[in-house]
Amino acid sequence: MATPISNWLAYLGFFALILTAIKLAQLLFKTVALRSLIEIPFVLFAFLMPFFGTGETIEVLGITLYENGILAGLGIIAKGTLGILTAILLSSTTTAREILRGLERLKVPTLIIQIATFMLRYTNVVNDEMERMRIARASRGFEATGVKHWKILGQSAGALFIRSYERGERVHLSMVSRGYQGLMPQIEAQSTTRQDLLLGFSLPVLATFLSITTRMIG
Amino acid sequence: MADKSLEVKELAFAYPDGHQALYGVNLELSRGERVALLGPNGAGKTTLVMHLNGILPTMQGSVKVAGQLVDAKDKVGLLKIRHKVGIVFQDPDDQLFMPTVGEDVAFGPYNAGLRGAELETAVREALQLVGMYEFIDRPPHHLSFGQRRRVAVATVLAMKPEILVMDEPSSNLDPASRRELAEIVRSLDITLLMVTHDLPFAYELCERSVILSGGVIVADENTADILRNSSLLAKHRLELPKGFAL
Amino acid sequence: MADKSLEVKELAFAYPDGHQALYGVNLELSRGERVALLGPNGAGKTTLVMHLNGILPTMQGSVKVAGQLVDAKDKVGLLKIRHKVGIVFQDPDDQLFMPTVGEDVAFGPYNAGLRGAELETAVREALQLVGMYEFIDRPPHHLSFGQRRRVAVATVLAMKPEILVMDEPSSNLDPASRRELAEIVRSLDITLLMVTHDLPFAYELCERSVILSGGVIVADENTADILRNSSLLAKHRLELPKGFAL
Amino acid sequence: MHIPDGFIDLPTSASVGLLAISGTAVALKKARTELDDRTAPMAGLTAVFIFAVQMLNFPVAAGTSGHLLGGALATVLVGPWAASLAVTVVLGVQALLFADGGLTALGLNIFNLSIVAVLVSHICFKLAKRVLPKIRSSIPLAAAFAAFISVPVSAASFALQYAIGGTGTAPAGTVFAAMFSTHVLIGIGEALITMLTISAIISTRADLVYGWKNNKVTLEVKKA
Repeated sequence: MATPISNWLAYLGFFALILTAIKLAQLLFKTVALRSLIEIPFVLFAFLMPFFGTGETIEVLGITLYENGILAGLGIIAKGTLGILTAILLSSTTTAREILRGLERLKVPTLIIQIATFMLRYTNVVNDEMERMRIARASRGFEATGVKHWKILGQSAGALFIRSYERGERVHLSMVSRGYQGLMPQIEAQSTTRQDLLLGFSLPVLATFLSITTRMIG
Repeated sequence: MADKSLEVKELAFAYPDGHQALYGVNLELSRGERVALLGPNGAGKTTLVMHLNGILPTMQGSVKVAGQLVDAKDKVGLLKIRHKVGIVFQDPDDQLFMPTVGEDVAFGPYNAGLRGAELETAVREALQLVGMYEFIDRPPHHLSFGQRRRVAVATVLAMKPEILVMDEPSSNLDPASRRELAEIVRSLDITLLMVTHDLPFAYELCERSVILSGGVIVADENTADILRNSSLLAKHRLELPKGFAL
Repeated sequence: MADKSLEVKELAFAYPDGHQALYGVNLELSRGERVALLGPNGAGKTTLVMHLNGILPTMQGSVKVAGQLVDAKDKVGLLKIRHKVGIVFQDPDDQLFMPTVGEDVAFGPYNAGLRGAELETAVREALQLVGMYEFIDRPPHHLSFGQRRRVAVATVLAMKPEILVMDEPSSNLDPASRRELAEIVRSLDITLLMVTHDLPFAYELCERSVILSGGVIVADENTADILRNSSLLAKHRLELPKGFAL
Repeated sequence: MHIPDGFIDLPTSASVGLLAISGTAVALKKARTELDDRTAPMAGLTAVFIFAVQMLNFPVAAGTSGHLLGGALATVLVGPWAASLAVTVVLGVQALLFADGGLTALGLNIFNLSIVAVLVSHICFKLAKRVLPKIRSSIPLAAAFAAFISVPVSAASFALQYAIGGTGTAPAGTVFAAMFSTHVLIGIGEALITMLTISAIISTRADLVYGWKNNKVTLEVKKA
């Protein structure tokens, strides 16, 4: 993301690259578009940018906008969108375990990996508990509509914590019962084929190439 | 129509992911009847229950509780329905989240608008019905599993529902708690739909049973007749435990 | 001594809060025996189980597994004990904490030092014993409850324990899964201690039963004799479900 | 308040990232001495809880709703070290698996939310506990105070990073004012929810609240 925003060609190229990768990964554009909505607050922020700035100004419909502000705003949108699309690409094509394995090879501390492993394992379990509690509340005629219902929701959150904490204790007990001494079995490194590696590197390599060439042309 | 507590007609439902769970369910419960809903895992039992009070919206067919149509779009009507259908969930911990037993039992009637002495009476009566009144100020968390299940029943009874729906009420209970629960249920003058795998428990409590399998009702008869029909049971992954005789 | 899988002698225990749970428990299990541990809620069953592999330290009395003393201070010895005592917990989700079935089953033998082909064989054999080998690469979340319970049994069998301890193995299972589990347990050539409320299940699987009540063993006999002794059962809040006949 | 990619320039992101890494290293060490071999399952389940509770929507009014950030809540419940690890893991998983928060901005987000917010919560909580009467009902109040302060402070930390390496042109002062004032409002919500949740927990399982069980309870010893 070290490419200046004035380098339009490069950005168009980046988009093309990512969209091709999305296409290759056989993801639905609709899914990707929906998941990109997370970006919206920052897009709004970027839209405010043109109102602040220094130097050259232009008038649009009688409103004074700063040129460098417009550029900065566009830059944020472009880079943010690219970042999000990349992250969506990563998260949709790579399973959680592959990402954890990758992190392990990147020398992320094993304890962090273990915590993440537990988090991924139990997210579904705890979410199911939360959903069942919500249904149980709704079944007794409760609907949270405003601040006056926060007490009930806080109580549910408290109950959820107690359940999660106690599950943590039970999980630890069952680990100890099977000889756990603080070390988790190594997640076995799956051999990556050369083809996978080539494919994996193609995106960043192409992107760098684009950045350099368009700068040379521009 | 008021003599029918529940009328389910041609109810069909598919989840957003495309998985169809119900293929036209027909079921009627007269007021005061106790009916067991049997069926293998994945048969659609939970999906059916979630329709009875509009947690899942009706896609096709209809559900009526005490003559009133369950309609997820009618927010006011739905709230009334939810007070008429009391669901006791399988895991009492899903249902008990307030700091004390009393507050938990008060939750439903409070949502229905009860206050003051009226609310207190509703709570007291419900707890007395399940024999847990002395625990009113205790945190549910510190009760035994069997006691929590009874409190869960009280939380629902306090709403004075038209129909009581219980999901696996006997699961995880020790034999004595199981019998005590059976006695409590038998003492209630209420329409009951009981979802269960525990066929002896169904036999003990319900004169009539239905089998839901593959998203349709495949049998609807006298419980004894159903339990004697071992080929019917086997076909739907049901069986009596060894040593059990009618 | 090697013909005894388990010897518990005069075991007494009080929790730090002062609550005494065990008052001198005596229990012996011969190799290959299947014994049901019955008793009301709060009788101390879980406390006893937690002593068998030193999760709770022995305060008074002694526990021996295959002749070896369980001593919480002897860290190396304790680790060996934990591989000899395989505990299957009540909620399989507490026991299946790894991302896939295979990794979970590998956890115990890995901690015991197995690697490579040996580890793979242990995992495969354990999963084959419970008929779940085809699910080796699946995340536990995608399995049914009954399947998860079977995998939980496999995680323990993979350690080739001297004694298998199961806490409420039949709870929450539908009738068919319950029978399948019974068949698996019967096929195993292992010493079994089964904590259960499900008396018919105990009758089906265990020739011998003991009743733990008030922190002591109050009965230790042939299962059929115990279950026929209805006054003994009633005294300890146990009873056979209605309709069950020996 | 997850910062996406491209908002703060690379040099700033990288140096804050280094700070985040060293902070996390300290948390790892401290958590391990405190929780021993329970660290992984307990911090893991705490992470799950934070992640889940962030999805619990608290309706405000007219269709709008907010949710808990959970930094202060976790600090009061499981202590600063385990809380910091749990929040770090939540942020990492959100960035890598849910595309929530940019990958290059992960270091910034970890620094602001799992180091600054947790540390500030911990300090404020301890201070408030010292001032308030030593009774159980003081704990939720102290937790609320910690939550209220921690949110705008971590927003200010973002504004500072923006002042150093922001790619936008809005003046740093304006950004600071905007971020700080909105997050004071968010902080009020966070404080209320944290207080309600802590008081719910303390009324059933007071022993699970880290900030409370630190108070020494003397047990009565009876002669046999």
